[in-house]
Amino acid sequence: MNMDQPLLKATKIDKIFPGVVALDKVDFTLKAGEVHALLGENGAGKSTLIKCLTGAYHRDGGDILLNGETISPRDTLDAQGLGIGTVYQEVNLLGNLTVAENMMIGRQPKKWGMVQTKQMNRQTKEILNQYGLDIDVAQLLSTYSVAIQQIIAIARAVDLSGKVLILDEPTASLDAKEVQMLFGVIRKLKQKNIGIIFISHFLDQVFEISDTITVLRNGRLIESVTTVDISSIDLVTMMLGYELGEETKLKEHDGVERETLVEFCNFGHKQLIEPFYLAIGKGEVVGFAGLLGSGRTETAETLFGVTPHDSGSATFKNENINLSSPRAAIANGFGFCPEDRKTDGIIADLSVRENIILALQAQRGWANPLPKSEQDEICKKYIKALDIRPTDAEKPIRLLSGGNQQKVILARWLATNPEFLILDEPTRGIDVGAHAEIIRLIENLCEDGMSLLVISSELDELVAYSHRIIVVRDHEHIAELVGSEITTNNIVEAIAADLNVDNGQYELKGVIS
Amino acid sequence: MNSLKRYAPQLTTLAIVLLLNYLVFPDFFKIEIANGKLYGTLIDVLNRGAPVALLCVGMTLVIATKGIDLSVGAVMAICGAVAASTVDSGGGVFMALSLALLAGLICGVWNGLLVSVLNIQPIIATLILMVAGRGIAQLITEGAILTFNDEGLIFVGSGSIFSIPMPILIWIAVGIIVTFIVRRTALGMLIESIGINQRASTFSGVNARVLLILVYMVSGLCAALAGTIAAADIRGADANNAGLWLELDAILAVVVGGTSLLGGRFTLIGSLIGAMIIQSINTGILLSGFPPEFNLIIKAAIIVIILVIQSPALQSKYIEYRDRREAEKPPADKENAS
Amino acid sequence: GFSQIGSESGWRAAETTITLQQAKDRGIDLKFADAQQKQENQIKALRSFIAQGVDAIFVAPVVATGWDSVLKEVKEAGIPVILLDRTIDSSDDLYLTAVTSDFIYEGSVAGKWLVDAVDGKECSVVELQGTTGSAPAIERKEGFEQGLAGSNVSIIRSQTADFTRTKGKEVMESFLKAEGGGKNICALYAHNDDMAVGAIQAIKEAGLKPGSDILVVSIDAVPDIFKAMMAGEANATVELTPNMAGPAFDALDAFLKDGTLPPKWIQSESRLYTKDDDLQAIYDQKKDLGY
Amino acid sequence: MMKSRYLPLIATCLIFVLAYALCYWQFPNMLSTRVVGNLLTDNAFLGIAAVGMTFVILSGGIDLSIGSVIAFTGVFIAVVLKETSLHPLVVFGLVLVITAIFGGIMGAIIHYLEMPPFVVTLAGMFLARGIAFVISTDSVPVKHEFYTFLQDSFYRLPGGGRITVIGAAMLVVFFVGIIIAHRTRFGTNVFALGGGIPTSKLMGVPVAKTTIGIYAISGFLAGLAGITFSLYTSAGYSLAAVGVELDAIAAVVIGGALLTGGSGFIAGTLIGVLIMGLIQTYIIFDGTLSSWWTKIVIGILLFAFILMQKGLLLAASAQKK
Ligand SMILES: Nc1ncnc2c1ncn2[C@@H]1O[C@H](COP(=O)(O)OP(=O)(O)OP(=O)(O)O)[C@@H](O)[C@H]1O
Ligand SMILES: Nc1ncnc2c1ncn2[C@@H]1O[C@H](COP(=O)(O)OP(=O)(O)OP(=O)(O)O)[C@@H](O)[C@H]1O
Ligand SMILES: [Mg+2]
Ligand SMILES: [Mg+2]
Repeated sequence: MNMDQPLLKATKIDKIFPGVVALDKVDFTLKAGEVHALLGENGAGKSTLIKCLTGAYHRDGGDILLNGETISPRDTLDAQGLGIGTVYQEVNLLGNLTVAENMMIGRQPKKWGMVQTKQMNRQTKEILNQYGLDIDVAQLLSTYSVAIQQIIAIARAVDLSGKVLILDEPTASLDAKEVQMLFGVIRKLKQKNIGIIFISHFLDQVFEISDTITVLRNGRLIESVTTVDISSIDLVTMMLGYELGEETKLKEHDGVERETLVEFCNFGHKQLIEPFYLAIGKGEVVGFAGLLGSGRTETAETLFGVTPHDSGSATFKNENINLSSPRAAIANGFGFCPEDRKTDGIIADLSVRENIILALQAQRGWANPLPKSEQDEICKKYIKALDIRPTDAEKPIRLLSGGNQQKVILARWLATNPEFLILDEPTRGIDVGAHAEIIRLIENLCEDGMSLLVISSELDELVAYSHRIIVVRDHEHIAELVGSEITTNNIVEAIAADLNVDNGQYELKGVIS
Repeated sequence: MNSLKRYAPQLTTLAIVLLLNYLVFPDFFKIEIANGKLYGTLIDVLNRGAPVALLCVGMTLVIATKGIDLSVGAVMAICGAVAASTVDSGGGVFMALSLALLAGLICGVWNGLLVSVLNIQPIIATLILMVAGRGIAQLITEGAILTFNDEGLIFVGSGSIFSIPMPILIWIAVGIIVTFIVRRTALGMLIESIGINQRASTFSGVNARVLLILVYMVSGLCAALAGTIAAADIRGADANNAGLWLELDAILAVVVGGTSLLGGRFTLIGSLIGAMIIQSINTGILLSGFPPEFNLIIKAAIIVIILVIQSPALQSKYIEYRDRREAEKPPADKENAS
Repeated sequence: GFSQIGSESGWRAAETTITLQQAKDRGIDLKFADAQQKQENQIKALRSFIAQGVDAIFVAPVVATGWDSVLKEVKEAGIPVILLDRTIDSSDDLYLTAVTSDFIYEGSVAGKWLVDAVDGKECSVVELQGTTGSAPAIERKEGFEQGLAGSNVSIIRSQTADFTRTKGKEVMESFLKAEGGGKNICALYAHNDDMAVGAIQAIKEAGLKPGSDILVVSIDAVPDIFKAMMAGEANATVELTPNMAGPAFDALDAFLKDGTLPPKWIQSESRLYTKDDDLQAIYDQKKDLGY
Repeated sequence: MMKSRYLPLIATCLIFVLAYALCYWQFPNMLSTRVVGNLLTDNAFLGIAAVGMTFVILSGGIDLSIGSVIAFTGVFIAVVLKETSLHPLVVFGLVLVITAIFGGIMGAIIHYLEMPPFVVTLAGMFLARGIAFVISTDSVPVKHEFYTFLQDSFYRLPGGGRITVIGAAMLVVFFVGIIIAHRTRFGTNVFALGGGIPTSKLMGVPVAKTTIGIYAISGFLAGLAGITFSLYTSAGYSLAAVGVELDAIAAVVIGGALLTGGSGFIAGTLIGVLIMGLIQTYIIFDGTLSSWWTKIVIGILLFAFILMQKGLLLAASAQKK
């Protein structure tokens, strides 16, 4: 085999969806032992390209060569057989199977036709141990958090990839520690001469791990460059097609006394979160930081009445309020943009318009429909403000790219004009351009007097807009940082404090360098 | 125009089935006025299709929420029995109608509570009433056919206004009213959102519990109307047979009408067309003069054909094919131009 | 123990009522099991009766076949069995006796009546069959055809209406349309009265006179058909008596007392009623039997 | 440690034992070996068909055709045995092949034409019964010494109860079903489909093969249930087994499976079938219910079982807290 020959070569890939040309004659080349980053805005066609490569979609044109031989995977099973392992953007595992079954499905060890469950569980455990995950693999997958599922999906794909590993936004729900661990795995695979396609909106990660970068825009190939040859500014310009204005500047922490809007006293839930005290002022942004599984999402869900609190009470503008269900919370001017958009956020078959107005309409009651003109106006406003693409509000939301779906959910809550908005990982899967937009939006919202509680694993982002940061660990609020204390370093220290693990593991590769 | 396009598969199917009927029975489209009433096979289709059409209306909403209502046939029997026994014991037609509707409403609330509050899977929740309901109906009539002679109630089944038989008027009116309510308010969208993703809908503040009860109530009401019509039609409440297996016809009609059993997007008009397709098949079989042993095979064959025509897989293949042809055209034009 | 088919019609309800009534009058403790039209449930019921140790078993079999093994078990348990209303295909040492009518005979009575009524004229008959595959539907059809044999009367259309009024009406409507608005039809034969009652309404709604424009003959003799006959809308019905239990209990008593073996088949009467009978009296007598 | 996954199964078992105890308390006769033997024999065909239904429901589908397939099988066997001199075993083999193919075709239509199982199998239901009608509307008795032999071979329990061939066959089918569902790759694939077909596709589950396989199994087992039924009644009758599909669905769901697919147990279905049988037996033992009260009481008992199940599950999850 010729060593210079590319491992995977795709030429002139076309993919047309009704009304959208998702890929327009895209060329892509992956060498063995290379980490190839695939970049582009939301909806640029990244996920579509890899789905065409793995046979999840039938491409409308173009050729794919693996090791110089034409391949045409009919389905993902075919691709797996060819040694292509993939992690798709939305975690695509089965919650109703055990972790081990998810890991080994289709290749379970068997003896006389019978699956050897013990052996399967042991193998899975061994594999996951390499990722620092020590969990009960005989439990159903759905009992674990998105982040853990993400790691399992990665482990599975790595295990399947004899030649090529494709990772579509694998780091979107991981925190710094897991990201480093993943990169460790990727480096090992590189040495084994496996080609890796890596999609991410985190440019720092891209610069850290990738050798080559390919940029897509509007379904077209813009350029392929080696990573060392490009600066992040140029890269962003290449992705967006225009220059991104001023990077979001760090907020000067004002120290203004704010009147308290909501106050939670001794609020908690027996299994999910230790009782805590939390007061949020009008126009204040409170950030929640913590590691995976630390209980941030649980806190948010308790606040919003998804899992009603079983201790403590809450006041809103000094009046006692009932938070026993999402409806009750919404009635009190709350809003909640959940973390897992696939299961908790989007209503897949409804149009973008309907998804945007859903919460507002539910609030008004069914008998009081929002006039169509008003609906259109709201949609137009948010599609523009959040740069949702495509701009056709009548498209079912499931046809949108992941990042754009996230924006629609955000729009849903902004449309209700809540006084207190909880955002759980609001920027997950959102591209640099929109990222900046959203951070600006958050700032504007709180200037307009909306109070925000933001959960995010991106510490620099939290640092950028939070007035106050609560650090959560082991389902307990352990620290609070105010004003000038808010720096990534302090957060990391708070998280790691009196954890007697070697500190190196928790080192963060933070800000864009 | 747009909506015509939307119902194209259903309308095509209906046309094909009607054409088949015409082939086996050339007088199929003949309509005249006899006894001050429209009279003809086509009218029979509309008239006999009334119970299924009515059931369809409620069933569509239930299916849109990812549910299913197997109890409608039994509810029909209950409500027919209630109406009959009301007039039998001296109540007037209005009394009979209101009590029947009330009975239907109660049945619907019961189903709704089981599904939404007790969280029992719809198919089983409604299976309970499907089994017990017929018993309740028989309890009311004591197993016999409860006949009556109340002109008012009979009018509901076989009377006519402006020469149009009452059942036709009723189902069309119910269809229009429910469509109007559902589409002119936000009800339709909220129901769909529950059916597609109940969890996300609740997160957005949709009151899934109340809406679920509501759709089962509508289904109960529709079944009550259907049951009353069925009883009025034969001037007697036949607790044993009224609405027997009609739930399957109704579900079939909903699916043929283009609403997915997986919940979500629904179309009432499609379902009503579906009901007429099913009834046309039934009537056509009766007209054809084949021996009855073949009824089921004919029905099965036609359903398979319909479903193949409407198959989403084949449709998307067709669309792909059409798009590709269209996509290929412009370059050809360009070549011509250059 | 009494294993009843179910309660699919008014006639069946009347049979149940009368059987229970008879048992009560005779001071017998009767265990009643409704099989919901399913043979498997009847077999289950029989097995349970054995397990409970009843003294005798009545069965109204859903279908003629498939009783051998369970009846063998019953026999081994030493319990006498009496069949009501329908016979079965098993060897006759498995049961004490069968109290039934003869569906074929009923059909032929109806057929002969029609032949006499039209008196040699040509006559096209439409037939409403019972549930496809059920024994009465098959045999009443066969019997009727025997009754017509050699006459000018012929069946032009035959379709199932499931023994129900609704279907009777619906199917008759389409018969009327298919046969030139009913002009070609001279008589209607229905396998049971319920379908006939439904069909009569259809005929009236089509602007014809049932009973004169179209003759109506059916089977069962339920009260409602007498009403129709009094109104001149139906012409004849053949009785299927719901009192199968009376003779059955008589036979059983005799057997249990001194071992008298009854004949293997006790045929119940299949009487023909026409307008010449005292319809009102029969109606009054029947109307409270739970039809 | 007890896995929470098995809770529904445990709850169902508990309820069954509880209910049986209640029945015994009211009618001491209910605990005789006769009743136990009958429970197995009488529900054998339902049980066998319900195993197939469990596979279908686990995969998120539904099969409405099984009742009709049972009827078709019975008629087919009876008529073939009457008209030819083939040995019953040969005919059994033949009919099983036919029903498995019939199921497989339905599976193929469901998969390739992306049509809802409910409707496809509804058409299958009409078709199978229609064919049975066309073969023979009469009920056809089977008189073959092999049948007598099978019917007469049973294991006699002390107390007069019998474990018949068909009762034993049901237990075997359940055993094999449990192995296939929980112990083979195919079984895992079935659960995977129930978890979501698009996701399964992306994970490389052979969706087409599995779907066709599932419905073929269901058809095959419906055929086997038909054979059982024909042994049970020594006859073939085109109106037999009407509505068995609903009983089977109820049994599967009472057994703890979710109709949305992806979760459930074959063993649970066995308990579900026995619970359905118990309800029947209880009503017959009672023997005072009129036709209509029979239906109402069945409904009430069904409701009570489901309620108890819910209650137990709720109590168990509260306990965990
Ligand atoms: N099944 C589909 N039908 C129609 N249009 C689709 C479909 N899937 C994707 N699209 C469209 O194709 C385009 C490319 O989508 P894709 O998911 O590949 O974007 P992406 O680059 O992965 O974006 P993101 O960063 O947000 O994940 C988008 O405009 C999207 O709306
Ligand atoms: N590494 C782990 N090992 C075992 N269990 C874990 C682990 N990480 C998370 N969990 C469990 O998963 C549950 C949900 O975690 P989840 O990730 O939703 O929490 P979180 O703080 O909201 O994190 P994030 O929002 O970053 O995903 C936690 O209650 C925890 O018990
Ligand atoms: Mg993407
Ligand atoms: Mg979280």
